[in-house]
Amino acid sequence: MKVLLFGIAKDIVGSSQLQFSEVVPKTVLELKQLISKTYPKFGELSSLAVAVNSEYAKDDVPLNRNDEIAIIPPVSGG
Amino acid sequence: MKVLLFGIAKDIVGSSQLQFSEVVPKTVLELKQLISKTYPKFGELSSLAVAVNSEYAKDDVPLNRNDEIAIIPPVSGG
Amino acid sequence: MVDKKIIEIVDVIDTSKVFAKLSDSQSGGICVFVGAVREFTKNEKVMSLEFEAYEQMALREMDKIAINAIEKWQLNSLIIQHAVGFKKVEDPVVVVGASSAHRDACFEACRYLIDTLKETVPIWKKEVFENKTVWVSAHP
Amino acid sequence: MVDKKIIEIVDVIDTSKVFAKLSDSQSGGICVFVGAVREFTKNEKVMSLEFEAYEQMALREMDKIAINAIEKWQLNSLIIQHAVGFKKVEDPVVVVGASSAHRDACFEACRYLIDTLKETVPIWKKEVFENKTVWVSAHP
Repeated sequence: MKVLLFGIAKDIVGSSQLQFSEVVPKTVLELKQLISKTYPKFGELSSLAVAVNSEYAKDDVPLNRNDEIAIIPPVSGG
Repeated sequence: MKVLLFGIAKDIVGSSQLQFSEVVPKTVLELKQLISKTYPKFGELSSLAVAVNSEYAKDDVPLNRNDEIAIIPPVSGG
Repeated sequence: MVDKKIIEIVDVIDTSKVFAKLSDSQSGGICVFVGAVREFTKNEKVMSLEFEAYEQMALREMDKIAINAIEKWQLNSLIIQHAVGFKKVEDPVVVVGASSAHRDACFEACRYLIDTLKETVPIWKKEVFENKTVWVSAHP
Repeated sequence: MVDKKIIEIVDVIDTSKVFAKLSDSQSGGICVFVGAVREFTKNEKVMSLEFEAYEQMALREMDKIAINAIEKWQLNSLIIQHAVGFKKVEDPVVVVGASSAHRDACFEACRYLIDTLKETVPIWKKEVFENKTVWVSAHP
């Protein structure tokens, strides 16, 4: 499972995407928990959202291997 | 005494200025009364203001021969 | 504060330069309103509009509005331009705009500029329809 | 309704064309907001800003905002443009604008467009100072 990273998320991980092969999160919540455990700096952010197929996804949304999944740190456009 | 006319005031009088030589209004109020008497159509307007030296002038403002006096019908810029 | 102020009555408004004129290093926000000629007024087709200004007084009134707005909202740059003469459908007839550090100020100022201009600046608009002409707002 | 909609993520914003793009025969008012790079943030001198977008999703979110605004305010034309990449002081980074029959609608819509864009569109801004870089709003 591939997860796209942007902004400060990219800086925290040091890469523009994450690859999950062994432990694969099944929901948005599991993904958030997994990355926050692996990279504690995610816990310091003002907010953390996840997008599934280019839409903001709530914690209970299931993740599938073919979904386009992205970590959305606090946005700051404009 | 010369009075500048704009917009509908110009159309009512049929000229871009009025000249008072015999009966000369001494205040803004007198000017308003005089033109409304001579041209009753001024009485039909939504409002009628007078400017003296490019400033809106209240009814009690005195008029002098050398002032630049103008009739200001309802404005509609923008 | 940069305090750049443009107050003009012109024959033709050029909207392409407005943002360049209001841009400065201290402003994070620029808000501009353009008023233009609409094709229909109360379902009647407008052929053209004619604007007439008491120019000297109009510039003074525009300047008063500008000074008030710059002070109230701490604006960096400001523009008020009004066109005179015959204007056809889609032509811009008025431009008001302001730049400020943050966006609240320029939005509020821009709204104040156009609202107050319409109330106090001695400029008159005649609507030319197919069979008649009407001085706007002249009658109740 | 004319219903012309421009939604774009671009490398460089050209503010000179904005009013021409939003002009149409049904609109008496056009309101546009431009966000630009300010020289100072909390008294610190900004060298440049870097904008990054999750482009596909950002365009979708911008489109949602546009559709909501067009419906709510009966807009005729609408533009939302955001720049990406490095921007220097005074460069425009975002343009939102709307045209409508009367001015209330375009002012309110324009404000909604920029406020909502800043809340929901996945675009990120990094401030580059002389000695550090900061992802804006990332931390409480």
